[in-house]
Amino acid sequence: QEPAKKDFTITLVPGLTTDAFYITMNRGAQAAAEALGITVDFQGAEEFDPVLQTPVLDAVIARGPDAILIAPTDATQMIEPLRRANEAGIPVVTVDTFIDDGKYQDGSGDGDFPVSSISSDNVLGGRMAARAMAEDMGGKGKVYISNVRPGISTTDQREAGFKAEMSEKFPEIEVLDTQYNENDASLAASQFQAVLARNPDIAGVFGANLFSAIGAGNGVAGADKADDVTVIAFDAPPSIVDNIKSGVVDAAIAQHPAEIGYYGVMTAYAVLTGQSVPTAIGTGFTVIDADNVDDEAIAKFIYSE
Amino acid sequence: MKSLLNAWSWLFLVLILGFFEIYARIETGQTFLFRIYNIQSISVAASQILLLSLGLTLVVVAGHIDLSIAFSTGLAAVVMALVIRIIGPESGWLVVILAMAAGLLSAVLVGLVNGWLVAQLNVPSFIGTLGTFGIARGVALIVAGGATVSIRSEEARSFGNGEILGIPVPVLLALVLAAACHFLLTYTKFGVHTYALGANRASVERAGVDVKKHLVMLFVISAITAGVGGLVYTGRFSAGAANAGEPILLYAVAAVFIGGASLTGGQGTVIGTVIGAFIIAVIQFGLVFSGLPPYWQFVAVGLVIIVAVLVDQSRDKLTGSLS
Amino acid sequence: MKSLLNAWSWLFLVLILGFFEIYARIETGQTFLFRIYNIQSISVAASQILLLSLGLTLVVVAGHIDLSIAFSTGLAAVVMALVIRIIGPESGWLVVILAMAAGLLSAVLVGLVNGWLVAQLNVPSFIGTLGTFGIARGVALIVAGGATVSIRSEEARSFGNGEILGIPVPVLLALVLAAACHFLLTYTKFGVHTYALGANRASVERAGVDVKKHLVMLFVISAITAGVGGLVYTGRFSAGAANAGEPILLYAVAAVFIGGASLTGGQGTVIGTVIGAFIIAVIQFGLVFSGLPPYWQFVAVGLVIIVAVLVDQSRDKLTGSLS
Amino acid sequence: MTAILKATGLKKRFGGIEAVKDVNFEVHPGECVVLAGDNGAGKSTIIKMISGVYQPTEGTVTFDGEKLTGKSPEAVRRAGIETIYQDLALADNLDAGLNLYLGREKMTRVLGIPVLDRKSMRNAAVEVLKSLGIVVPDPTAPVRDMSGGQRQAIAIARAIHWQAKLVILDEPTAALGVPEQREVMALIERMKKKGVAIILISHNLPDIFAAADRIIVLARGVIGGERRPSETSDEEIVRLMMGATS
Amino acid sequence: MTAILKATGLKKRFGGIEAVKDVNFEVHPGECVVLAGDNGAGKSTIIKMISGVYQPTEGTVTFDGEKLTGKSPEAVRRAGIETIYQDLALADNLDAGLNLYLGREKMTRVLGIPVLDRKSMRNAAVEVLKSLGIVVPDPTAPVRDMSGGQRQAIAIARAIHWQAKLVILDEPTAALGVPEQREVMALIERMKKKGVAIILISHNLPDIFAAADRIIVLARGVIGGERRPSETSDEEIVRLMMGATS
Ligand SMILES: Nc1ncnc2c1ncn2[C@@H]1O[C@H](COP(=O)(O)OP(=O)(O)OP(=O)(O)O)[C@@H](O)[C@H]1O
Ligand SMILES: Nc1ncnc2c1ncn2[C@@H]1O[C@H](COP(=O)(O)OP(=O)(O)OP(=O)(O)O)[C@@H](O)[C@H]1O
Ligand SMILES: [Mg+2]
Ligand SMILES: [Mg+2]
Repeated sequence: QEPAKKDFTITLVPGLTTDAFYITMNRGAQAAAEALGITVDFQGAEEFDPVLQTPVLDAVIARGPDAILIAPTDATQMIEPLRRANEAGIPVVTVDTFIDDGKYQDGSGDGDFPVSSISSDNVLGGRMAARAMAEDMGGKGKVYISNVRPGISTTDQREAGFKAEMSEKFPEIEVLDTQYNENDASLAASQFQAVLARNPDIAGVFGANLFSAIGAGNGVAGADKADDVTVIAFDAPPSIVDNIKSGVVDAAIAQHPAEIGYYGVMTAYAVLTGQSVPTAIGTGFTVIDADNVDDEAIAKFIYSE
Repeated sequence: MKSLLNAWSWLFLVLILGFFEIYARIETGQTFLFRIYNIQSISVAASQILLLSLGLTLVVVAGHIDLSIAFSTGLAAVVMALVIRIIGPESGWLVVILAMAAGLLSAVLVGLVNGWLVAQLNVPSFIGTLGTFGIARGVALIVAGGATVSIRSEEARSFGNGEILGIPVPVLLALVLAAACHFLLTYTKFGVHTYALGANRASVERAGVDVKKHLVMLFVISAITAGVGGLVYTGRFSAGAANAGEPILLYAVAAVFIGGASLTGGQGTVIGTVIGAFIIAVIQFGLVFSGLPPYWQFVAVGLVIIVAVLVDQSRDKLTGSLS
Repeated sequence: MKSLLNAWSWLFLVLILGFFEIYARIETGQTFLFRIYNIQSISVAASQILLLSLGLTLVVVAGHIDLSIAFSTGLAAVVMALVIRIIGPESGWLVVILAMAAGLLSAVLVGLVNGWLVAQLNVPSFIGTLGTFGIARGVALIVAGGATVSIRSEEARSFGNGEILGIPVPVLLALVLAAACHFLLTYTKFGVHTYALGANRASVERAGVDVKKHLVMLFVISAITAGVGGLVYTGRFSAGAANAGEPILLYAVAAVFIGGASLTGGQGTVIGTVIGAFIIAVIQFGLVFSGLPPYWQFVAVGLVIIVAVLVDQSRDKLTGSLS
Repeated sequence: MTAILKATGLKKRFGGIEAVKDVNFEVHPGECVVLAGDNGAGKSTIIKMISGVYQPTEGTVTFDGEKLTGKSPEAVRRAGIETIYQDLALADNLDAGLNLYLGREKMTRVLGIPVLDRKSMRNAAVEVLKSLGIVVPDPTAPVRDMSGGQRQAIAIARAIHWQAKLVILDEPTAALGVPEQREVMALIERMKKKGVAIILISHNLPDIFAAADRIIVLARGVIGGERRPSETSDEEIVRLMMGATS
Repeated sequence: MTAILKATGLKKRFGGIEAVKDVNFEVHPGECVVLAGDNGAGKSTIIKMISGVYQPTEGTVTFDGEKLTGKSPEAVRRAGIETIYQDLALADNLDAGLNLYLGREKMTRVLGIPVLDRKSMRNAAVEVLKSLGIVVPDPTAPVRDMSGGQRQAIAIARAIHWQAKLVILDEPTAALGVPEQREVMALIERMKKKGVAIILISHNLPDIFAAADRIIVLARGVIGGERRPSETSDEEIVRLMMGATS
């Protein structure tokens, strides 16, 4: 690779293409691309799933971009498919999620080859959701998690972080069984209502993704429980923000996808131009709630549509 | 015979309701069934399934299938939300009605394409509607820019979440459409021809019915009820999502088959489908209510679906040997 | 006629390959087709679809459907991974083979239940296998504790990712099973009875064939090929996931129908299904390769599926008027 | 009297098989023309070309002065031709009444809304079948549950129930009991008297001779000969069927 | 000579309809028993109870000293009873050869592996059909594309091709051409000579009288009378069919 070359092409492979989080990440990546005068493509599968992501990745490798930014859909399962990119001489930067243990270039583990990981730690995000929830509830009561389906690493991690934080820090909060809604907001709403029918004292729901949260929020509103039940959402697309404004959702844990995309492209560019890069960059979270939702400073953390 | 069949589906629904009622009384001391809240929750969930399966019932009776409803729903939801966003919610009911018309129209377009493919080009409906499934999905996502389109319209919200005489609007809509579909299938020429088409295409063709036109109408009806499902979705959640209908597709198809329809056509009733949708909604609600751990819920839903049909089977055996 | 049908599916596959080849040469100056890497990638993706659709083809020819393959795959994948994890990967090939046997067995159990439901209890296959879909899903998740079961076994890895004579092992396996299914369907009594069953159940019944046994075998075969799909998954990704098969269910069903099968049974070939699976894999790979934006890809896939069948239709017209 | 139906140069290919080759004939009002011929001679194919189910590869059909070729079964039926097909084409899941009226259902009004009049169709079906000598034990049962002859009778009833100018019957008595066969033969006689033209396909020599004004014998897709019943014999007809040229 | 088949007290209900009520009869080797009766009399139902397709509501069937009741169609067929059903029950998507051999396919070996011998089955089918006077234009075509009579002939061929002790024929000549009808009648004669027992259902009086050793007349599910052809007349049989008690 001659360092003189400037018009690089980088492909961003999201976990799935139909999610505001990744669409916002792409916005950030495009902003960086514009600043650098390079091209960033966006190619991914329709669901967050390794079987679907692998063929897309294979085809991206065949197309031969200069670097790949990818949100691997599974820490173990995507090691093999990504190894092929590495073997083809394409530098890999993982964004949002990671492979193996997320610690690269230290000579340990099967998935040591990516040059850098730019992640927002989903486990930590889950912990922050738990903290926001506990604070709103006054540290005790019954809550449950509304999740998509088992086996999706990001939402599984949010769930794990949420449960860990609750059991470590808030022993008086009882976390009930998780309810899976298949990304069907309508089912998520009905599930909240069933949980409420069984536990009239339910005090909080953590919606681990967009549809889980708006569904649970709708269930809460339908039961006239908006004042008694705390709804915490993960991710902050405008529909969640609208729900915060209308009081259906109490708070959202916003990741910083645009930042991730921006740093991802910058990191890849640095690698391509022969500069050294840190092997791990963490991006933070912002808690959006009714108090700060209208702040100017917060607006940039709302995902694009 | 037809009324008997329905009686047995009813029976099964009553059985699972009774089961949950007894369970609830013993375990929690509460009633399951006799709470308006529970009934409303279950009905709203059932109506969202039902809206996708009503038109589908007619298509299946005619011996076809319509997979595209998964995204006719999504397309209608997205288009409605977009129109409200573009015009602005200030114009009140006018814009909402306009937006709903636009959403419905987009679904009807999908139905017309399905009808054209199946009737005119003789594409098998499974493949043809799988194709429009992809197309409607892509178009909905392109139009929406990939994400959900959130809106702020008090009118739309009240359309999706309001009540009339204590009945939630989505339930009312689903029941009105169910009654219309039932009337169509049972009391009109169109309905008889649909059954005949499912049993033997030659019979209707030689009877001089314009089968092509009939097929197009069936797919349009299917698209309309699915599209209404999308409008309800946008109203309920104040957001139009391209994948609004996709997770419900399998349940919608299941409701039709639990209701007595068959892959080979010529069988099925709207009342059966209504009961099928309620059976699914009651199980989903009841299992959460009863506190069964989540993975066991998958197992239980599977078992209940099978048992629902077994009850139907035993009817045949019983009436066969009794009467 | 049968060979002609296949010739036309081939033609369509060749057409889209030609299209992508020309496109690639013009746009990027590279070849699309004549790169081992591309061929391998496409073949592996096709083989993962194919493993779910091979047995399904037989079931569909017999006039039934099997939705449970979505989770027979997942169950086999999880069980295989669990056995390796429990015994420990040190024992090398022995444990891998044992684990694969266990995984396959778990899938066969699902197939037996399907067969029992459909053959013995007369449950319509759509409903029966939707029920076992839920049951297998729940069981796989319970067994796996909800998460994916990751393993570290060099042998399993090489089973899923290795090559023999330059052909990836999954592709080899899929082709061997395809050949076996083709043989079964074309050259054996079992195959003839499967076609006859799809056309007219009475014909085989009165010919003295044990239809119930036959149905059970069909569902077991379907579970076996789907189960092998699960084993390949665990090998490829060094992890067993309960969801392994679910996202490809629709593609697997589509491959069977693109290959010429019909909902009403009595039609379809294994060769057609193989071509169908390759058509899907080529489109998916080709569209990403050609850089089409993701949402447009949905539209394109939908269009190609429809056109694939239209090409097949025009064959009928052409041969009808020509010969 | 001019012919009501005229078939000119009819030809039909299926793939490599030429099922019908250059067939010409006419039918006059009130006349019964019998199409006789061996199995596979092309009889059903000819009548399907008349009724619009198949489009002829070559040739034309005119009816009442109008060209029928290219028209749909619906249009042909509206023009006044009723057909009973050999494969009956019943909707197995519907009852006898609905099958009889399929495409022309009777309606009634309930609260001003037009709805199907299932009961009156059912009663009419029972009546028409009775006139053919057939008693249906349960008129609400789907025709799937009926005996071979009962099904055949419904198909016949469907054709004769409407005031047609030409009735085509493809082996109408094949599955019928002896008394019912006699009813159908009597019926053909009655229709002829009313001036209805009839094309009958039959393999039953006594029936052929009893009903026919003219017998057209087909052999392997071509007309082997045409005879008036009074001028010919069983044996000659069978010889013609087997391909002897006249 | 002892009877090869004995039906005792047979009864069959469908829902509210009693299609067959207390039917008793015997068939001896080399004998042709004709079941005659009006449409819906219960003839097809009786033979389906013999061949195992239906289980009788009451009554038993014994064959060759063994009890048949409760056995599957497969077991009945293995016991030596071949049946042609009125509804033919062909696999429409298969060719004539495969239909002829369905359930008993011919196999051959290629490289030591047993595979279907489609060609030899096809050739055999062409031969058997030729012996019935039927020429199939394209033996590789699915039977769906064949004429009514060609399909009927395949169903007949399927039953007679195997060495059975009892052959049941439900209206076998219904769709056949005149020459083919004669072939089938001759065939029945040949089978009788070989000692095969035959149960024939027919609505054709000349055929009934030509083939029968005994005529059993059914009316509304019960046996209205039993006659030897030499002792009765057309008119008496028809009267019995219509329910006159003997
Ligand atoms: N759809 C079709 N495709 C191919 N061949 C056909 C088709 N329909 C009929 N044939 C062939 O055309 C020829 C004429 O068939 P047709 O049904 O007209 O005979 P038919 O005279 O009515 O005989 P039958 O008296 O047995 O009913 C037969 O050889 C038949 O196999
Ligand atoms: N599966 C069934 N369900 C209900 N009723 C039936 C069924 N099969 C036959 N029937 C009724 O039983 C009676 C006897 O029928 P069957 O078929 O035995 O008559 P058949 O003597 O063979 O008449 P045909 O000469 O017309 O063939 C008829 O009234 C028929 O409607
Ligand atoms: Mg014919
Ligand atoms: Mg009969």
